[in-house]
Amino acid sequence: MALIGPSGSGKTTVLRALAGLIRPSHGRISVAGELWFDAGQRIFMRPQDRRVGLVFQDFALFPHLTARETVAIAIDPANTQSRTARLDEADGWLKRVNLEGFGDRKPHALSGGQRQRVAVARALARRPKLLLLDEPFSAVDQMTRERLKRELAQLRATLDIPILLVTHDLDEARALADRLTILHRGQVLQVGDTEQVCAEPASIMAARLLGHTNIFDCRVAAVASSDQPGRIAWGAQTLEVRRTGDFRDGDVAKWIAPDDAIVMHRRDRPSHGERENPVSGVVSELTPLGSDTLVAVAISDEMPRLNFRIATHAARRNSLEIGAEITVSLLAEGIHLIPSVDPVPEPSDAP
Amino acid sequence: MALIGPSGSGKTTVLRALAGLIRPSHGRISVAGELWFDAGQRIFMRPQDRRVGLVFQDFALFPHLTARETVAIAIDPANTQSRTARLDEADGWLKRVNLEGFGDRKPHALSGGQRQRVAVARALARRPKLLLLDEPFSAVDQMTRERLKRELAQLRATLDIPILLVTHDLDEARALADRLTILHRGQVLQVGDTEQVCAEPASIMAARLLGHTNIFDCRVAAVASSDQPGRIAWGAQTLEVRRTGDFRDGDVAKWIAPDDAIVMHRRDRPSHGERENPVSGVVSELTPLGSDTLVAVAISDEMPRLNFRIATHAARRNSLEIGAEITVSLLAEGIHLIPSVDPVPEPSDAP
Amino acid sequence: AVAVAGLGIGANSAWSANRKPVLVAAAANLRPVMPALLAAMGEAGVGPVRISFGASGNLARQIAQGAPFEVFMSADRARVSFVAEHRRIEAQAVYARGRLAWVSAAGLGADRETADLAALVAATGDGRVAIGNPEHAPYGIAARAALQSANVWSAIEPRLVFAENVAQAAQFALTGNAAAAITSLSLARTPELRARLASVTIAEALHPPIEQEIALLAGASDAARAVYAFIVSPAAARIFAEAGYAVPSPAKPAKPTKPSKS
Amino acid sequence: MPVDATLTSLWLAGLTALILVPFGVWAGRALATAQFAGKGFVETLVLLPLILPPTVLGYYLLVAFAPANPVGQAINTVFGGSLAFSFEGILIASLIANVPFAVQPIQRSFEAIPDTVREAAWVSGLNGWQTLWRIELPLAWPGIVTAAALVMAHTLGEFGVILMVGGNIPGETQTLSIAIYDRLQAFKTAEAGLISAVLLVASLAALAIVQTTAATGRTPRPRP
Amino acid sequence: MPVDATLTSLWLAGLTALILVPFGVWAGRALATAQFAGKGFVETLVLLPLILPPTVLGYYLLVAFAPANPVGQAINTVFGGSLAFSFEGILIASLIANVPFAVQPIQRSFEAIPDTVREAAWVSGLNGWQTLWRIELPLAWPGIVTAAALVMAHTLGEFGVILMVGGNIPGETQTLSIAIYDRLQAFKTAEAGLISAVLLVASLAALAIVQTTAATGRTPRPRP
Ligand SMILES: Nc1ncnc2c1ncn2[C@@H]1O[C@H](COP(=O)(O)OP(=O)(O)OP(=O)(O)O)[C@@H](O)[C@H]1O
Ligand SMILES: Nc1ncnc2c1ncn2[C@@H]1O[C@H](COP(=O)(O)OP(=O)(O)OP(=O)(O)O)[C@@H](O)[C@H]1O
Ligand SMILES: [Mg+2]
Ligand SMILES: [Mg+2]
Repeated sequence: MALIGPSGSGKTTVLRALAGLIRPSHGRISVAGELWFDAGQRIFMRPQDRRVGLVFQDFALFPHLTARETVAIAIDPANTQSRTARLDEADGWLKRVNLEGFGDRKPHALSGGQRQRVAVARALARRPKLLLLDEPFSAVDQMTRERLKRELAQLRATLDIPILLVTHDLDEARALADRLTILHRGQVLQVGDTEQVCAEPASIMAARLLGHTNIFDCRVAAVASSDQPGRIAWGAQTLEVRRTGDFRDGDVAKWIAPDDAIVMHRRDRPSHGERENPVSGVVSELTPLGSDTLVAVAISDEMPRLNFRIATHAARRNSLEIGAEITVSLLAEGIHLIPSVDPVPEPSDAP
Repeated sequence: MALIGPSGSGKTTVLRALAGLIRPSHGRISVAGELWFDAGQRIFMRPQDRRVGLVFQDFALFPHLTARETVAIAIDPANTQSRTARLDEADGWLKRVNLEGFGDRKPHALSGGQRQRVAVARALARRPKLLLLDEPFSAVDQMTRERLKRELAQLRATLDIPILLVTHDLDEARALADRLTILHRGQVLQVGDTEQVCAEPASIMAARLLGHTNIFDCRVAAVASSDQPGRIAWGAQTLEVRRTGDFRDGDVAKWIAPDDAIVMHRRDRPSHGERENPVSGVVSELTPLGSDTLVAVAISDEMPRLNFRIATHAARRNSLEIGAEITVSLLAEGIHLIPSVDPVPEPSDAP
Repeated sequence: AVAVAGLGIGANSAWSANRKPVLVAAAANLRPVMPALLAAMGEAGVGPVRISFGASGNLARQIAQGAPFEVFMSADRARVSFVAEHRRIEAQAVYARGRLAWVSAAGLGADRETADLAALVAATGDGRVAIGNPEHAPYGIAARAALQSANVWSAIEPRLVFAENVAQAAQFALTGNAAAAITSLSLARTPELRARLASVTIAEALHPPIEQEIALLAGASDAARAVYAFIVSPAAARIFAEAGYAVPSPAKPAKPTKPSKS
Repeated sequence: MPVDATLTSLWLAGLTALILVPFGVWAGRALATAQFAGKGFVETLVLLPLILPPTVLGYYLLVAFAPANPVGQAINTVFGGSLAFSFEGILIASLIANVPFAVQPIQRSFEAIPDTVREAAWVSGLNGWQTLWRIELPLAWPGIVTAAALVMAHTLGEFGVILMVGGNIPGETQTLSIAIYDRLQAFKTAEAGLISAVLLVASLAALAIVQTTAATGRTPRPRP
Repeated sequence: MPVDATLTSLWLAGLTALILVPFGVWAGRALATAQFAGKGFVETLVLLPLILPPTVLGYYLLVAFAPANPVGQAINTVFGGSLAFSFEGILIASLIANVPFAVQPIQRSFEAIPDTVREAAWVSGLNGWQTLWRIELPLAWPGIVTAAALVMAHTLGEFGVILMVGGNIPGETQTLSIAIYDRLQAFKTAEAGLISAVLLVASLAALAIVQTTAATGRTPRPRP
C-alpha cells in the first residue's frame, strides 16, 4: 500500500499514529487481527508491543551506535539469543541494503544515503508485522534504489505483511504497491487499486497529485453503454469515450487523459488508433527531458494546451518543432471523466 | 551543472568544500573571477564572504526561528536595509517555494518537505554567486517539485550564476542541468554536456550510474568512418553502429544501448527503422511500471537479456506476454561503445 | 604516654582500641594551649581524649542537639548556660580567664607591658583593625568593651573588621590585610604569631572578664570525669597561666564536683 | 597527612556521587521529559540547597536530626540512632547539599536528546528500561559525567554543612576540608598548604579521569 | 531585618551573575567548539574552585590580597587600594568561587548545537558575531539561564569565602548569609529563621523569574 499526498498533507502523521507514537483523537487501528488502538474503548498498545518497522523521514539513527549495533538493537532477542549472533544478523541486513563494510561507522561518518539505508535495515531487522516507510529511498542513488526496491519486493513476497510506503515518486508507488491512498490536508482523497486510482482519479485534486496535466472542461453528450461508446463535447470538438461513469447526458464534467492515451500521428505513415478522436493543433512547446520529450499542443487559442510525452528519438525522426502542425489521437480507452468541482478547496497546502 | 554519483561518493563533501565548510588538502576554487581557495597559495575565503546558497542535505534549519525569520536571515542587509522589508522579502521567497502562510511556523511544526522548502528559500534569498543544492527536492511531492524546478529554471535564466545540483533523479538532472558530473568514490568519472554524458558514458560504471541496463560484450568488427557505419560482433550477431570512437578493429569492448534505441517491431505493420540491427528473442519478463512497461528479452540462453521500455498501451495492443517471440531493432545511432574494463574497481560503495 | 598532635586528632589507634577516648568539645581559642594540656594529662594518666575544636556557639548548639561530647570547654559562660537549658550538666567551673592582646605586624612603637589603646589605635593610621565579632564571639565582645573603655571605639569603628573568632582576627593581621588585630593573649604567644607579629597585653580591667567555663555533661564516663577534674586542677591552671590565660584564684566550682581520681 | 580525614572525605565524596548520580538521572530525566503542573516549582526547589548558606542549611539539618522533634524521632527509628555527628548524618547532609549539582546538568543533557531518537528506540522494540539503558544514558553521558564531577568536587570542598552536622569528630565526621580549616585556624599554614595541595592534586586527577571517561563516552557531534 | 546585608547580597549576586555569565558564554563556547591541546586540563581547572573548601579558598585569596606580596601589590595598583575587606574583594572572591557554575552548563549547551546549524548561519552570510548573537545564544539559552540561576543562588548562599576576605563589615561586606550565621552564633534563632525565610522566598522568586524567562526563551524540542 502506498501513501501519496502533497507535502504537509499528514502522511508522516498517519505513520506515527500507526506506530503508536501519537494517539489519534478518534478511530481505531487493528493489524493482523490484533486491536492496536481504539479511541472509543481507550485501548492503546505501546509502540514496543506493536512490532512495526518504521523508517523515519529524518532517519532518527542512534548517534552513539555504529550501523551494526543500530540494526542489532532492532533484532528481537527472543529470536536470536546471543549478542554476537544478533550482530552477525545485523551485518546480513546491512549487506542487503548495500552497506557491506560500513558496520563500524557511526551516523556522523555516513553520508545521507548511507544513513537512510541504515534506517531501512533497522526497520527490516525488526521483522515487523507492519512496515511503515516514510520516503525510504529519497536520499539514495538510482542503482541502490533499484536494489532496495528489489529487496522490498522480495520481502513482501516472503513475509506477507502489510507495507505502507510514503513516496513522492509515482512510479515507485506503481512498481511497489498494489493499493494506493491519496492524502490531502489530512483527508483521504481516494483509495484503491494502484492502477485503477492512477487511471481513474476521483477528483481534480487527485488527478493533479497523480501527475495529470491534461484536465479539461467538457459536457457529456452521450453516456456510454457496454456496447456503445459515449461522447463528450470539448469546446468545438466531440470526443468518443469508453466510460462515462455515473454522469448523465448534459452533465458538466472534466475529462482527463494520461500521457500514454495521446498518440501522435506520424507524418510518414498511419499510426495505430488513428481513427479515435483525432485532434489537430500547433506545437507550442517542446521540453526535452532526457529520453522523453514533453510536447505541448495548442488546439485553439482559447483552449488550454494538451500535454504529452514522446520518445526523444521519435520526436527527432518526426522533426517536431515549435509551430509545427500535428494531429494526435486521444484514445477513447484512456479518457476518464471526473466531477468538475472538487468537494475540497483548490490545491495549496496553506495551513 | 548536476552532480550525480552513488550514495557515499563524496557529493556532499564537494559542496561543503565549495561552500568553505571544509578545507580541501589540495586544489583551488575560483568562482566568477574570484579566487576562493588555493591550497598552494594558502588562500581561504570564509564561507560568509563566498556568497553561496547551500541547501543542506539535512536542511540545517534554525530550530528557534520561524520560517520567515530563517529566510530573512539570509537576506543581505546591504540590499534590503529595514528589518520589516527583509521579513516581507522573506515572505516573498516562501511564496515562491509554495509555503505561503507557513511563515510563522518553527521547523518542529513543519513536515519534512516543508522544512526542505524553507531551506531552499533560505539559499535563494541569499542571492548567491554560486548555488549549491544537495538533493533539494528529495522530500517534496511531484506537484511542488515541478513548481520548484520551474522557479529554479527561471532563476537560472535571470541570475546567470553557476548552480551545482546534487540529485539522484537523472530526469531532474537532464531537465535542469546543461552539464553533468559523475562522481564515484571521490573521483570524477566523467564530466560533460548532460545529453552527451547520458548518451555516451565513458565507462561501465558511468553507464550503470546513468541507469543503463543494456551493457554487453562485443568485439569491433569494422570501425566506422564518417560515411560508413561500423560493425561489431555480439555473440553470433553482427550489429551496425554509427560511431566506434577510438576503438580499432578486433578490440574487445562493451556496447550499450539506451531504452529508446530499442524499437520493437509491431506485429501488424512495419515500424520505422526496422532495417537496422533486427534481433529476435523471447520475452522473458514483463514488469508494468505505470504508464510504461519494462520488457526483458532473452536473445539466446547464454547471452544476457536485453531490457527496454514500451508504453503500457502499446504492450497491451501488441499482446506482449511472457514467452512471446518478438523482434526488436537496435538503432545504430543509439549504440555506444565503451572500454570493457573500468579503470576503477567494480561498482560497490564499500569503504 | 599520650603523644597527641596539636589538634588532638592523633588519638592513636593502638590504645584507643582498649580505652575509648573521651570526646571533648573545645573552643577554638584553646588550640595553642591544648598540646601542653594533653601532654600533662598523659603524664597524669588521664585520657585518652579526642578534641573537636570549633566556635563555642556551634559546639554548644551541637551539644544541645545531642552531640556525643562528654566535656565541653567553652570560651564563655553563656554557652554553657545554653547547653544547660537543653541537657543536664553534672558539673561546671571556670577554668581560665581569657586575656586580650593587641597584635600588629607594623610594630608597636614602644615596648610596653600593657597596651595604651589610644596610642596603638592612633599608630594604625587609616589601616584596618580586626577584632572578633562583637555580636557573639566572647573575645570580640571583650575587645569592644576594652576599646569603649579606652574611649577609642568611635574613632576606630569605621576601620574595624569583624572576624568569626580570634584566630581569624589574628589571621587578618598575619596576612597583612589588617594593620592590627585584637586577639587572645594565648594566640599571641604562639610561636607562629610571635615570629611575625609584635604583641602587647590589654589590661583585664578594660573589659569584663572572659570567663571560660568547662562543663561535664550528665552521664559522662569515669575517664571524662578525670579529664574534667584535671582541667580544673592547679596543674592545669599553671599550664593555662603559662599560655597566657588568667587563672581563677582557686578554681571555683559552681556545683560540687565529684571526687576525682587524680 | 591526616589519613583519617582523607579517607572520610574520599568515602563521603564517592558515596555521595554514587547515590546522587542515579537520583539525578531519575529526577533529571523526569524533569526533562515529563510535563506536569508544578514543574517550574520543582525545578526551583532543586536549587534550594544552593541558596541557603551551608552553615544555615547545616543548622536546620541539625535541628531536624534532633531526637526532640518528630522528624528526628522518625529518623531515629529508621536509622536506629541519631544522625547528627555520625557519618550517616554528614552523608545525608552532603546528599541534600549536592542535589542541584546532580540534577541540573543531567536534566539538560536529557533535554538535548531528540524525541525521535527515543521513539526510534521504542519502535525498535526497546522497552522503557532498555531505551534508558542503551540509548538515553549513553547520549546523556556528558551531562552525567559533569554531574558526577561537580558532586565529587563539591563534596570534597564541602565545609559548612558538615561542620554543623558532623561536629568535627576525627575519624568519623572530620573531613579533609575541615582538617585544612583546623590547620589554618592553628596557623599551621605550611601544613594546611600541603594538605590543600594533596587534596587538589588528588581531586584533579580524579576529575581528569572522570572527564576522560566522559570524552570517550561522549559521541562526537554529528558532521552535517 | 538587616537591610544593608540584604542589599549587599543582592548587589553581589546580581553583579557576579552579570560578570560571570558573559565570561561563561565566552569560556563555555571556546571549550565546546575549539579543539586544543590542554583542553581536558582547562576543563578540570574550571572545577578547581569547587574542590577547595570555601574558607581555604578565602584564605588563599586573603594571602593574595595582602599588600606585602607582589600579587597584592599589583592588585593595589590596579584597584587603588587593598581588596581585602572591601566589596570589590568579595566580588572577586565570589567571581572565582562561581566560575564552575557559570562555565559548565553553558559549555554543555553550546556542545549541543549541531555543527550544521552553525555552518548554515555562516553560509547565510552571518559573521562570527552575528552567528553567536542570532543563532548560538538563543539555542544555548537554557544552559545560560541555568548558569545564571546557579551563580545567583550560590552567591546568595556563599559564606566561607566571603567571611574570610570580607571582614563582615555591615553595609560593605556583610552579606545576608553572614548575617544569618551571626544571628545563629548569637543564639538569636528566631531572627536567623526569619532572615533565612526572607532569603529563601526572595531567592525562590528570583529563580522562578529566571526559570520562566528560560522557558519562554527555550525552543521546544523538535518533533520528528
Ligand atoms: N508540532 C506540530 N504543530 C503544528 N503543526 C504541525 C506539527 N507537526 C506537523 N504539523 C503540520 O501538520 C501537517 C502534516 O504534517 P506531516 O508531517 O504529517 O506531513 P507529511 O505529509 O509527512 O509531509 P511531507 O511530505 O512534507 O513530509 C503539516 O501541515 C505540518 O505543518
Ligand atoms: N566524518 C566522516 N568520517 C569518515 N568518513 C566520512 C565522514 N563523513 C562522510 N564520510 C564518508 O565520506 C564519503 C562521502 O560522503 P558524502 O557525504 O560526501 O557522500 P554523498 O555523495 O553526499 O552521499 P549521499 O548521496 O548518500 O548523500 C562516504 O563514504 C562517507 O561514509
Ligand atoms: Mg513527512
Ligand atoms: Mg550527501
